[in-house]
Amino acid sequence: MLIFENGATGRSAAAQTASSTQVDTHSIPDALLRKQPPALAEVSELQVVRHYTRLSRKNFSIDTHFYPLGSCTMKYNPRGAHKAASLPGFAGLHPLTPARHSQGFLACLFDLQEILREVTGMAAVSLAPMAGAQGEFAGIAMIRAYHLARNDLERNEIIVPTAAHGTNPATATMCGYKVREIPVLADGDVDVEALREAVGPKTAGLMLTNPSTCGVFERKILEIARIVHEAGGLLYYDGANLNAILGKVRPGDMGFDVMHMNLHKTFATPHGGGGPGSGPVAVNERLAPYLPTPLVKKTEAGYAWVTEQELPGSIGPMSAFAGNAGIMLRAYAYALMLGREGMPRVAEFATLNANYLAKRLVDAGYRLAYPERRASHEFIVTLSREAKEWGTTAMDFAKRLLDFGYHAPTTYFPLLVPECFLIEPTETETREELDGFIEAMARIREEAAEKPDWVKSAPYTMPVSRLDDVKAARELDLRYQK
Amino acid sequence: MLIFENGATGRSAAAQTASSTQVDTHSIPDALLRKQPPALAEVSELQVVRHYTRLSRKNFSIDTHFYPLGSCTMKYNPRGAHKAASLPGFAGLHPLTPARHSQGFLACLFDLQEILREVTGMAAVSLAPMAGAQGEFAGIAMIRAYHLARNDLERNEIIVPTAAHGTNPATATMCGYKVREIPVLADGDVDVEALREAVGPKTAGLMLTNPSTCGVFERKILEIARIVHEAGGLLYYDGANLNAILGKVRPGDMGFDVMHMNLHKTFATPHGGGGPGSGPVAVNERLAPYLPTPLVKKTEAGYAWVTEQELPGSIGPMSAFAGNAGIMLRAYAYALMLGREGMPRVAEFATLNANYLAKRLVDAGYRLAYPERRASHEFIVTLSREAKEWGTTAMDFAKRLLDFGYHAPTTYFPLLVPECFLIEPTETETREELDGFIEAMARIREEAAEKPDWVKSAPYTMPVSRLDDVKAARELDLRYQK
Amino acid sequence: MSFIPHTPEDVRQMLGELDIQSIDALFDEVPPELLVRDLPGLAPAMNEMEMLQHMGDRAAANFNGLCFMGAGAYEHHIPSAVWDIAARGEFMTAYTPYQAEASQGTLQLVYEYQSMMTALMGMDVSNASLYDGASALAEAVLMAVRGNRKDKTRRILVAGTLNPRYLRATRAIVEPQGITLETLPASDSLCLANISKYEKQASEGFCALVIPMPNFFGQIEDVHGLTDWAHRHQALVIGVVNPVAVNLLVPPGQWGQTGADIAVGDGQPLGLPLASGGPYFGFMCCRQALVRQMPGRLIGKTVDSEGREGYALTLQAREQHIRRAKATSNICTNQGLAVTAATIHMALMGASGLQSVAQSCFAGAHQLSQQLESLPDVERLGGAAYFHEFVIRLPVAPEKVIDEMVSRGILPGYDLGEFFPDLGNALLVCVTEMRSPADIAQYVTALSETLKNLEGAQSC
Amino acid sequence: MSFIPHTPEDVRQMLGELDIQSIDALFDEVPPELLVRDLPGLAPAMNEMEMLQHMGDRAAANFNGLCFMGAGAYEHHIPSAVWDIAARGEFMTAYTPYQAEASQGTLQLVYEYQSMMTALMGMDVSNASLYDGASALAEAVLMAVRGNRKDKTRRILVAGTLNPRYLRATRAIVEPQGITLETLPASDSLCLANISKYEKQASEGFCALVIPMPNFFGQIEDVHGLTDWAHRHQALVIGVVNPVAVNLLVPPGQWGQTGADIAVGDGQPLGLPLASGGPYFGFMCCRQALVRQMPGRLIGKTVDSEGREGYALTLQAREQHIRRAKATSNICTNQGLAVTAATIHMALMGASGLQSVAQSCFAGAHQLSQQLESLPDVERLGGAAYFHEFVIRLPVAPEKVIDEMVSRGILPGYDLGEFFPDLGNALLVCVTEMRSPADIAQYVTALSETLKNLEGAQSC
Ligand SMILES: Cc1ncc(COP(=O)(O)O)c(C=O)c1O
Ligand SMILES: Cc1ncc(COP(=O)(O)O)c(C=O)c1O
Repeated sequence: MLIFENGATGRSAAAQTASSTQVDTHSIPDALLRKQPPALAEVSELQVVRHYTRLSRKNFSIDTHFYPLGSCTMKYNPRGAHKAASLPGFAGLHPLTPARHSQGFLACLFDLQEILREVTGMAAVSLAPMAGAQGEFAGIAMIRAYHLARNDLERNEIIVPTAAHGTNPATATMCGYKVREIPVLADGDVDVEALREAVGPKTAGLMLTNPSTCGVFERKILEIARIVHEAGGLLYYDGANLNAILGKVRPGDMGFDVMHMNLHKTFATPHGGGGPGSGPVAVNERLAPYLPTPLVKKTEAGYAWVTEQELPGSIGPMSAFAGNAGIMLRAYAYALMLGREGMPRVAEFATLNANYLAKRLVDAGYRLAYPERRASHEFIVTLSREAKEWGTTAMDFAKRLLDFGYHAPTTYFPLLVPECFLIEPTETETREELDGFIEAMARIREEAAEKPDWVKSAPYTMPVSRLDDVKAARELDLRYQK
Repeated sequence: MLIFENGATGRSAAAQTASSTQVDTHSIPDALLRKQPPALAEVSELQVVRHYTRLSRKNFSIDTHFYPLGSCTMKYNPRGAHKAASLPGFAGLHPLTPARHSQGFLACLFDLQEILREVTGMAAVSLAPMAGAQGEFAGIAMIRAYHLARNDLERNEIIVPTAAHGTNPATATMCGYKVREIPVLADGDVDVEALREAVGPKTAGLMLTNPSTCGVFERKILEIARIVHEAGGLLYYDGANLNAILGKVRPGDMGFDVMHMNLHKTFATPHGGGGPGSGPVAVNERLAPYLPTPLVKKTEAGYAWVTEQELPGSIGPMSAFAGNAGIMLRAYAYALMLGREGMPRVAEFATLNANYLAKRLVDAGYRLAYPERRASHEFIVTLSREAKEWGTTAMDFAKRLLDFGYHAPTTYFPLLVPECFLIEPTETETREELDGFIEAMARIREEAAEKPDWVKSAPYTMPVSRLDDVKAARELDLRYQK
Repeated sequence: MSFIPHTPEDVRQMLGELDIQSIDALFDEVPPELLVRDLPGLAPAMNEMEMLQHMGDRAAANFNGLCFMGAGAYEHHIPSAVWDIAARGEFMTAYTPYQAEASQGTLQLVYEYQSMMTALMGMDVSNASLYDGASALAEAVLMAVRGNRKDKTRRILVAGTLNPRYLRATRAIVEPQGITLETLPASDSLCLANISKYEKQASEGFCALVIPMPNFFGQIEDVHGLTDWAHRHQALVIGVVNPVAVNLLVPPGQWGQTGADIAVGDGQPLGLPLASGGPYFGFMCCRQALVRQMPGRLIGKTVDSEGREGYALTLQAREQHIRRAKATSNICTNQGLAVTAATIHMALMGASGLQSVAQSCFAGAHQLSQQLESLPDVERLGGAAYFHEFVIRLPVAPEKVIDEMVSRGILPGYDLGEFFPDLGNALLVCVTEMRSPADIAQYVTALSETLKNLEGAQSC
Repeated sequence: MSFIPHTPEDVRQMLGELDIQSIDALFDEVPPELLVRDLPGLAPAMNEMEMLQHMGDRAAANFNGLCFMGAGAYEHHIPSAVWDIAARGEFMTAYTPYQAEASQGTLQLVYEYQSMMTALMGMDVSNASLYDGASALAEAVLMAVRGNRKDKTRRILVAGTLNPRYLRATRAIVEPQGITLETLPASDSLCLANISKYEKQASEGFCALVIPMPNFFGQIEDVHGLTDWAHRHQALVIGVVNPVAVNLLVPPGQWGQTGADIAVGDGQPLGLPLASGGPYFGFMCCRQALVRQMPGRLIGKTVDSEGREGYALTLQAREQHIRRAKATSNICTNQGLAVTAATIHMALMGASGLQSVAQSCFAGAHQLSQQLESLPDVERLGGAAYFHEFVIRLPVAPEKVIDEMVSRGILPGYDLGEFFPDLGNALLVCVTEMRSPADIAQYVTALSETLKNLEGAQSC
């Protein structure tokens, strides 16, 4: 039942309505006044509370379920970080409060910039981008600004491996670049020969994530960096997988010129059912002049915003204010709690969990896409055999997992592996939880063999069974109408 | 699975542990030191969050379900009141902070005292008692103190109607009184003749709630008051049902000498799965000298605690500090939001909902215990016919209701009505919600007629089916042991 | 406002169904002279915003600095997850779990609470909570009277080092039943003296002995000696225990040869904010033999009709809603939500976390007290070991010191003059893990300056 | 700390299963020279208590008084229920609802959000959110370029009264695609001038016109005239709308003869705290004809295999994860939780609540501006009607006034000198329903005293 269907004309959450004083609005021309109130729900406060409380219960979430969604780093989101960001001194602060009256907030941003600099091995950080994709945009826009500044005007291509996340090519397009794809080899590494052939005077840069979305560490990364740099291109690091190497390996050391981070992944801020995130960018010295504003600096007189005048090459701001401030505060709080020793432990245990899970799934009969490789913090299972033999696809396995109380791994990404599951357990899950998942996977495989139709019609225990996506797209219904 | 069963030796929510400095405790004699750590759960922070989040989802609650539990006033608990009480200036305040440094808090208590005075029609209020039962204790202790002060030493009986809540007789006993029960007539009113016979020189007082737990207004209340007073006894009002008459009828006007209120009922503070509550007492002039401490007064110099010296007759404090302060703050916030016009509306709409529900259930074939009477804010359905004809008891109906997504009404209370449902919808539920409940009740009645065994084995959709209470009591298992 | 969802159309239809013209008709059984016309003493309704602004102003009018006050309520760190989860609607807005099938969340949680509490106290049984520490002691006394079949005196001996507020409340609650409380005076060490001192009082017989641990002055009593002494006199032992201290100190189940019989206390230090005094909760544990004398709710583990594990209220025959006048107590509503928070708190802290808290408290208190002792004219009272509270004697009235320190953002402690004027200018000071070394240094500086100012003023 | 649950025994067993000796072995594919030994720039771990104390100190170092600043972010009352529910783990810690069956909560909620947003704006379609108002405008510009098939210029005309921060961000985002933004200068009235003034700029052709409502100075533009003008030039109209103001002002769907084509803005006033600038969310609505050009997620209603209603992501072929380089935008993660809060907020406020908020804002702003105009040397700029913000010219530099007022607990407004130095000592002042008559009076007093002090100081 929709909230609107709970409504009745004239009903309201009266405690939320201002004491009704008739206001004289005659200074506004009549034609510019609203004539009909919007058709919002007319409901009581209890109805609202009950409706959305009940709705929330139809979601899987970290707080309720193991959620091994590859590439998404669904780990524990510390409640303490949420509380810190919710302190009235932050939650009530207007973003345009002059810096001299918001020193506490600026200090946090500055410290976070420094922490991110340290863990990425880069020269400078801007927190401006509001999610990973915007971080990518900022990064590629900086590459563009760099080439333009050097009057290197022919470079109109961004190279991306076929395994790349969709945001990579989409970003390149948004920055006015053409996308050139290069293949990934059977062992999960980028095809270095293809790269060699692809690079040239048109190459603006290469976008790469390492470990890649194939769940393996790009072993030839130093060679790749050399190839791209020698061709005059720059190297972009998609930091979505930073959790795999946090405190163990640094993108700056691998030769990347620019990167973004997903604070909502590596730095454990909640995903919020789709957002918000935060996608800070880090750059080496070369690209520092182009960083997006705002930036915080530390001066004798205190913390201050870096002005546009100080950074004339900046690609500009990405939002009206300073980005998703509250997410930065949460990430900062999390980083404080990890500390120097805690950072590498993240990567270590994320990797341990992934490798353990991969090994045990193989024991249970599953096939890895890259069986010869170490898993990074995630790995790919391919269900093509199961699909061929029993007709049970990755989608079917995914839906059936829901019935066992586990969120499905990422399916059908990266696209190059058929019928794939990209599985990322994260470091905050216990071995017992992994064992439970393994057992469920084993059971489902048995079911698929014995009664494939049962698996193909799953799920059975969710609020709805499989939804008709075709109807959703064909008979577009995007809003409630009475 | 119990939280302990999630544990593993050496696991912990490390972010909650203080930086381990070895502390020198040699000043404490070795024999007085703890040798073995307690066997608490050893779990991670995510495990705790997930475990208790999941557990919470096994509860019915106001925020998720219609909860027409008679005598309990399960109405909407405003989130704003919760927020007000959680403000750092209240949540962080030490209870022994000198009054001159906690004026804001004292002002709230004083104002609440005044509001409660006004709505009860009494002369003075103490907020000290921590729930209804403790309010009853305070009230009866004041009656006792009153008689003792007058050297009226023979009065050792408290009269209670058979319909009274269990806390009434239990309280009388705790105050050292004998309990004398008087019957309730077929029309739901107290048997005034029996009362007349019962009263006498041994009568310390009568405990009554009006509207009674039979869900009807005690029509002869003025006569009852006269009878008790003439016999030298005092009249205690059990305020659990105040919601029925809030702002419409005042216990003080009815002739009661002393009463308690359940702030967690009438004043909408959350029940918390069993508590906390708050049970302020209100008294007329006669009993004011005996009020429990602490009390707040307003002076020229500000708000202050009334000292023991000022109130030498006080029955004393009921707790270490000032009672359930946070509940008082919530109730005060709620009272502010109701205001002068809002108070009587509570009683009016609680009564409207109850009468509507009663009428429609009768239409659906149910039988009221007091069919000739107006319902107050609650009413009794008796299922004795259903039990006799089909073998389906009130318990069976209650369990089956859960499957329909409705919490069961209070069952088997008051004890004098066989197979009873005491139903209290409260004023914050919509007509649509009531209609849904009525429909479910109608369906269940059909089921009971057609397939009684189905109803007798309900519920089917809860985390557990009916529990073995006998085993629970016989093979007592009150704690986890490895 | 009243949070009422009825539209005029709803009302019209509902009145129609009832065949009446107005809601007032529903009150026609009330004697008309009783109907109230208006409540002139009440103000018009505020909306939520106005209410919160008003409450915000009120909250801001309270002391809001560094707290070094204990005396029965202690400021500990509460992990953020505790109240985030306890305040979920499903916990916060449920009733007492009478319908077990629809309340397994609360029921299992309380079973876990009982398990944790017994582990902490080293006892056999825990109930599901009582109102607060003081009223829990009153219930313990009533329980001891019921439980000690060998005693006819209804006399309870109470350590004079018990929190005086506990004594007052207990007296108020148990005296109507003819029970007497008698205190054993403390020695100069701010602890009970050697047992031999109390033989006279014991010789008349007594039902139970109440022992605080640590006591009101923060001092650690000889619980072993006292327990064995009481047991020798065929009396029961009631321990009044701080649930954080017990992570460092011997738990009541291990006092003396056979342990205390009942342990009570206030659960506030386990995840409850100071909150102006509540809600907190009283915990109560006992030996197995006393379980049927327990007041309050008990949750038991059992199975459902399909053999699955489940939880339910049990031994309800002790309770008022079944046993009425013969119940073990009149308690009905308890402190459920506070227990919910405490359970989550204990799960998050674990034994190692609670132990480290206890150690920090101990260390911080000793740091501060040592520094204070070195101030001129400041003296520490009490001879025994202490946990996280201690008593200092000031050269001037504590009231003045408090006011001056408060103006410097510090609430320096509890003025013992209220109950113990004989101690002379005594202040009870508390340090928890929340007070950093910098806070402690700030206290020392503020106090020494304050004393200089005040003594200067006096000598003029 | 790292929130890692592994015990030494777990690690031992897991390594055993993998047949390796240490976790480091798992990193043996990494070129050894890349392995980091230490991160000396980082501090040791804090526990949660220490972190919260540190953050508490930082939070306390920010301005914390009465806020009269708007300029794109507005302090409104947020009903307490909003974040209590939005912060439930099930909403807060879920991912994007890719697995529809396990995400019906979020999916239905966003469908409701889309319904509310379209109702509020009078438009056909709403997406599920973009990052913020400014970046939403950038996406709207890109969408207009895709959607206006008749235009080849890639020129966008932008009202010079638009929030300059929106203009900057939009420029940064759209310029790499060769789109140019040109501003139509404002008249002295702080509104756009009569259309005729801009015919020259229009004559070269343009793709879309961006109209703010109210504009950055709080003034109400002639949206009807501007919309029809743009449409006459075959350009699309992009409205940049305040979602609270639109409860009083004509919604973009009803601008001119046929309504705006795209409406965007920042959803912050709908239940999001100021929060130092975010997370807020950008909303975007459009006409039905443009739906396939929409960036961002869309939730559609459909049925499951048993015919039950359900909700799912739809038209995903527009999005990067399907369409990759040809997607309508690169956006992936959006501002889901902010939308969750806004949806609950709108449900609680309802049309009547939002309207009363808009009215209070309007009334309060007019009250304050009238009182300020009567101060000597204070002048209000701008000729048109205004909503809840207005511009005053001060006799001294706003910076000094701000500092002085802040020391009196008031943030008096936004210094327009940053972007509009020509306006000369201009301050943009905002009043929402949160500012009571007493607050307004306090402002007036503080400002008049401040000016006296500063002018006195200057004249010395
Ligand atoms: C590999 C990769 N790159 C980029 C992104 C985009 O990040 P965001 O969703 O924060 O825009 C994601 C997120 O899903 C990702 O997994
Ligand atoms: C009629 C009646 N009296 C007294 C009480 C006792 O109140 P409390 O539970 O707050 O102690 C109740 C509560 O259940 C009740 O319904």
